[in-house]
Amino acid sequence: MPPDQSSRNFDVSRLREQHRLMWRIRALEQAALRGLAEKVVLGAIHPSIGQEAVAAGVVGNLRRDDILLSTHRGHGHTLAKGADSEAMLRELLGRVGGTCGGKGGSMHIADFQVGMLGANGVVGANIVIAAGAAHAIKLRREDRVVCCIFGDGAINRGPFLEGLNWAAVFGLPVLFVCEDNGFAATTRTASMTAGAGPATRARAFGIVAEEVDGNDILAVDAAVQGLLAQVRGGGGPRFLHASTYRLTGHTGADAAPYRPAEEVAARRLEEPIGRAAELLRGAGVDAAALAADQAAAEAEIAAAYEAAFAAPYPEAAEAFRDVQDVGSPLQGAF
Amino acid sequence: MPPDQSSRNFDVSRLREQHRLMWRIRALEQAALRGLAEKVVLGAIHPSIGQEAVAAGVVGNLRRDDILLSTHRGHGHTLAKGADSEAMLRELLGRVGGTCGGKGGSMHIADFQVGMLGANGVVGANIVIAAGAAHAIKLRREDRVVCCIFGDGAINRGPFLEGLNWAAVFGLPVLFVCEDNGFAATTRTASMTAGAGPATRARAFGIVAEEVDGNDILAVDAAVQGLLAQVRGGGGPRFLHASTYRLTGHTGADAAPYRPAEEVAARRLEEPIGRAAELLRGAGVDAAALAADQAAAEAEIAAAYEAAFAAPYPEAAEAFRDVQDVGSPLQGAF
Amino acid sequence: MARMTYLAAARAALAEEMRRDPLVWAVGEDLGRGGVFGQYAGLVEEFGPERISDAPISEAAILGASVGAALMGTRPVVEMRFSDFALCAVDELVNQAAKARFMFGGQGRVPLVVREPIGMWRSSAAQHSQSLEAWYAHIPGLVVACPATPADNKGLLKSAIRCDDPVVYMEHKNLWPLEGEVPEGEHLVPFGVARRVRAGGDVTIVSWSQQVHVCAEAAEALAGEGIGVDLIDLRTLWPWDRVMVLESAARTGRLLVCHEAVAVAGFGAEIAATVAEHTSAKVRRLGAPRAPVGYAPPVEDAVRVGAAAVAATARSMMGR
Amino acid sequence: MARMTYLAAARAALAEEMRRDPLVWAVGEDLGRGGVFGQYAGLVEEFGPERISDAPISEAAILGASVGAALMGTRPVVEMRFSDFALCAVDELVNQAAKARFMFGGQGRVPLVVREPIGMWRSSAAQHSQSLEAWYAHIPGLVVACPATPADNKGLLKSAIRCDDPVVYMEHKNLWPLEGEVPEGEHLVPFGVARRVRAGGDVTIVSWSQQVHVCAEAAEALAGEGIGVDLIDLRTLWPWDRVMVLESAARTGRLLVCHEAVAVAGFGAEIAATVAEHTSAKVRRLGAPRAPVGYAPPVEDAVRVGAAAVAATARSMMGR
Ligand SMILES: Cc1ncc(C[n+]2csc(CCOP(=O)(O)OP(=O)(O)O)c2C)c(N)n1
Ligand SMILES: Cc1ncc(C[n+]2csc(CCOP(=O)(O)OP(=O)(O)O)c2C)c(N)n1
Ligand SMILES: [Mg+2]
Ligand SMILES: [Mg+2]
Repeated sequence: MPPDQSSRNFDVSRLREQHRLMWRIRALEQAALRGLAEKVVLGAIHPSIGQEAVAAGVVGNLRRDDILLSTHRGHGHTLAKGADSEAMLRELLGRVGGTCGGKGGSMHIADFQVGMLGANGVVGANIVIAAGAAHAIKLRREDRVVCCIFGDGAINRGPFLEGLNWAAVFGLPVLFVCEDNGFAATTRTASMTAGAGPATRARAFGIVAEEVDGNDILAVDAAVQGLLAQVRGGGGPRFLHASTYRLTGHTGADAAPYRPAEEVAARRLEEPIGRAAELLRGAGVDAAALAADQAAAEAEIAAAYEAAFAAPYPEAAEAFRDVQDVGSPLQGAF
Repeated sequence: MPPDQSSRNFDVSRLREQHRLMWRIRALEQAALRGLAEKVVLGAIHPSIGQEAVAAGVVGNLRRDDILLSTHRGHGHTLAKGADSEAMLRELLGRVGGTCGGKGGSMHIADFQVGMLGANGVVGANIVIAAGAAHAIKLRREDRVVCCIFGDGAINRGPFLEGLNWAAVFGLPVLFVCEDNGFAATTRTASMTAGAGPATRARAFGIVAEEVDGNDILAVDAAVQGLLAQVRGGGGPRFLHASTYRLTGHTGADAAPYRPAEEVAARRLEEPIGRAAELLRGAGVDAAALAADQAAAEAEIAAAYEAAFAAPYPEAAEAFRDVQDVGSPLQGAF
Repeated sequence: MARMTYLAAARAALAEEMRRDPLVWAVGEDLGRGGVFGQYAGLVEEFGPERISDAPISEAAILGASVGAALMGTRPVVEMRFSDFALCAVDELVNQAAKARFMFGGQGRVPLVVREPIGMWRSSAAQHSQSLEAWYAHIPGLVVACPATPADNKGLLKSAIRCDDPVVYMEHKNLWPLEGEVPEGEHLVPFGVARRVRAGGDVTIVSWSQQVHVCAEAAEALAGEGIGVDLIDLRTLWPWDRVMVLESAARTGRLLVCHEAVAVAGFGAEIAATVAEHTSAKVRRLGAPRAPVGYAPPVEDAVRVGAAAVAATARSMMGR
Repeated sequence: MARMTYLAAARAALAEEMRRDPLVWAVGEDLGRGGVFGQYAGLVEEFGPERISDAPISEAAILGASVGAALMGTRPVVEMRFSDFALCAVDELVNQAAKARFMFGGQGRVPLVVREPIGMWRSSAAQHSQSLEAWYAHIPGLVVACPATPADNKGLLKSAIRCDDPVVYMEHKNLWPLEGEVPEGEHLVPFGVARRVRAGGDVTIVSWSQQVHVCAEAAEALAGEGIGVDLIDLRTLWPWDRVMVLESAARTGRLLVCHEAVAVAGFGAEIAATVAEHTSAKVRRLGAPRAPVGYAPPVEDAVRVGAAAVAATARSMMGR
């Protein structure tokens, strides 16, 4: 049940921007799912539909030179960090001009130019990498920060412990964000997770942790602003637990029969874009303006999708490029 | 500073037994160090001198059919579980009749007959194995329990998280014991460990955890009795953090120059055998009886050492036995 | 005999063994909903959630706990989902499972089956496509099985579950839907006995897993050209059937080993080297370039060893 | 030239590179007290605890964090203590470090040196004695170096630190005290260029790491019998010097590859297979049995490949 919104104070233009960003994310993922259905996208797609407020609220607060590490469910984070939607769709379609030249696909999407250091196909692996990116920032006396987003399932992997302990011991500038959508693939994460949850685990490492309704963009935004200020201030790592809900299946191919339709229907009422729209309407933004946000997002993505679709595949020789400097990948093969 | 002992109530004969056991452990390790100095023991030895109250107080409470998993610093635990001192010394000397036939040595000492399922050369690896042993006990509806002892350094490895979460999620009968001697090899563990310590980390998994002075055998004994009763009662995992001090270097070869002599001298005053002796003297046990405990232990171990020393090495063909049932280890070699 | 898929054959094998032996249980992420490929579909209904157990995303614990549970006399079947994720549990497999029996002087056994689906599967990219069977063949204490057919996926999995050694059991993701005849009931394929897919006198081709089918296609084409291929499906890499391979290579005078894995330091090198040491046969290997697997189809396809390359190599070995 | 140990040579290499490039730093357990073998002794005094950094017992984080730090432009030298413990960080090395550059389409590099001391060291038993260099040679993206001499331990380590690829750098624990002449200052040994230890025309012996010295002993004995050994120290397994090995094997007509690691699926198979594919030389391999390393000296020694076995094999290849 969303809280009563009527009395909340917020910056309308900021929320309007977030509203647009969330629509762009949703449109992008809907396009990816369409590509999947039409067998144009060939690899797995893990949509974050319903979770857009985490991407917009967390990543929207990062500077361009800040660093982001994400997961297999990272389209929203990546777009929010400033990646180009067309380059992203080219990557998902495995085309020339994709952020990774078509060699990574959805699970390895990355855009170093905007500080997005990679999704990851291995759950939890990004946590230690993020700690290390922050370690480099500290060694180089830079003032930027790292943000590492992972799922609720990732907190059961060893690197969660090792990465959080590392960041705390070395006092590193990193904001850890557990984007808790209730599921780890087909499993209700709570059934396989002991204790009081991600924030409690983080606090056991002496890391200040907050919990937030991850479908409430204002709440996420406010929490992240506060935590990031502490991280930027040299306070060491901080932790945010954002609760949300995955409205789709685990992948585009998962119909998610393991959960009742009523549950999904109920949670759909709390999805973040609608809640943001309601706040904006309450603040006097008219329905046409909100619809225009959606339409603009969909137009952008439709054009990006068409361009991506029209782009060629990389040539086969790309298979042997950027492997490594030393030694030929073709030695001894074929 | 040890607490005032004068007003404590305890079972004198039980403490006397523990006093004997602690002397046996110390004598065994002194023999191992002698073997090392004389180049009779060839592998590394990690002595637990000064930590004997953990072995005696924890493991002394296990039934023979309970299961124990230990570490590289596991001689005391193993002896306390009921392994034969001569078979242990044969193992340390790499001889026939060793608990592992001379093939494991100190770091892999194990005695399945008494439920000792192995030391481990990999820090923290025993934690997940212990969870699994307890898992089997649960699946088989047996009433025994598992005890897993590890060091303070091990709580920074991923398997600590994964093993504790696992045990808690599945409600398994395991007592985890963090034997905290302040050091991980040459490193003060506190310098590389974030947060409020092992018990706090355990509680983050919803596991009931206690903290105890690990040099106080009565305290260890009492805490373990309480926790083990809960584990046996089906309460799921429990956790004990026992603080002690490593009086020797990390290995027999480590002179430990990284810590001040005064620190060691001060901590030596708190070593557990002396404290137990003081309690016993206070309860009227005379000095001669206490000296006899030590002498008996030393005599047992001296005889065991001589027998081990006299025993032959295993034959070379042992290298190819007990590798696996399927396939010959010699195929393709030499 | 029944016609069924590679996937269904494995499921049948597991179900049969679980019925036969109450100490067999399976554990892994999502097993209660059938597992990531549906290999476990329906099993929780029959055996309950204790024996078809879900797991947290804790590969080290899944494998490490299974080592403990195996030492305690149960027989865990461990699902690693993608062999790539098994890299999160290598200490547990290599330092613990494989060595426990030896280190402890034979006091314990680790009867454990680690299922690690391998191989390329359209656009799965670098972290979901690896075939690392050569690694496990190198590790004392481990058995390595790589079934290529539905019948073998039943018979080898049953043997693996009954084996007292830890078995790395590598199913190929592309083979799940492959149909074939599968013997009903007690069908055990022994380890170390290869399968002659087709007999021929000109070139010996040794392969395993999905690549066997690629080689069969090449052999068919070569047959049309009058080149007789002795095609051997190795089935298990440890132990491996040296007798059949050496006999065949000595007879044909030509050995071609072909696998999907990277050629450099792949298991093909072991076979080629062994044959070169013991016969005067010509040897050749075909494997993937030493490059990660890419996402875009042409990039992915560039590292596949196709039937045309197999046939071309065989032809060139024949001097054609 | 200065006379120094294998250990001191590596320490000098690291210190020189750290002086040259402020982005080089080292991280691992106990480094502040010199590291487990003393390889880092004195360095924290010169470079401070940020650049000679201690670490918690968190192998996955040590390696994984270094991947992140390398992607961000620093050059971490990671100490894994024993190569066996590196098995606690295989995902980080194989799925992350090795693949990042390729997966991300060349956007980033992972200039990382992973020091993994290998090999048997008296009575260290199954979990502290492994030599798994073949594994890393099989993984696209990784460089693998196995220095055998003090000079190479300087020159290869310096090259590794300057390399933009992740390098698995395997020092042999038994070699730490070995003394030799080491060039002062800028001494870089390139990857993929083998070292001819001695020239001979009868048998080519290829080896690396500590086993080179065993083979040299055998070659000396063989020389006394009139058998000339062309002894090649491979130095790096990826890339490896095919040119020198193929030239030599073609010339002598006999190739013997010898390593301390398990023979089955060891890197010797790659070399033997390559030579068999490209020359008509006889090939033979010598490696350890497929058994874990035991603790008791006779059990441990039973899996060592000694000079006598090397000489005997060479003799038998000569028909003697
Ligand atoms: C180490 C590892 N184990 C298993 C998987 C398979 N897998 C991919 S996503 C996923 C669920 C992850 O759950 P969570 O961390 O909550 O992220 P979400 O998918 O909900 O965003 C699993 C098990 C994997 N990719 N990596
Ligand atoms: C995974 C792993 N990393 C490093 C080591 C090397 N090592 C052996 S003992 C030790 C210190 C362990 O500290 P702790 O857990 O506190 O146990 P203690 O030695 O104090 O009993 C280290 C780092 C190891 N054996 N395994
Ligand atoms: Mg989730
Ligand atoms: Mg300690």
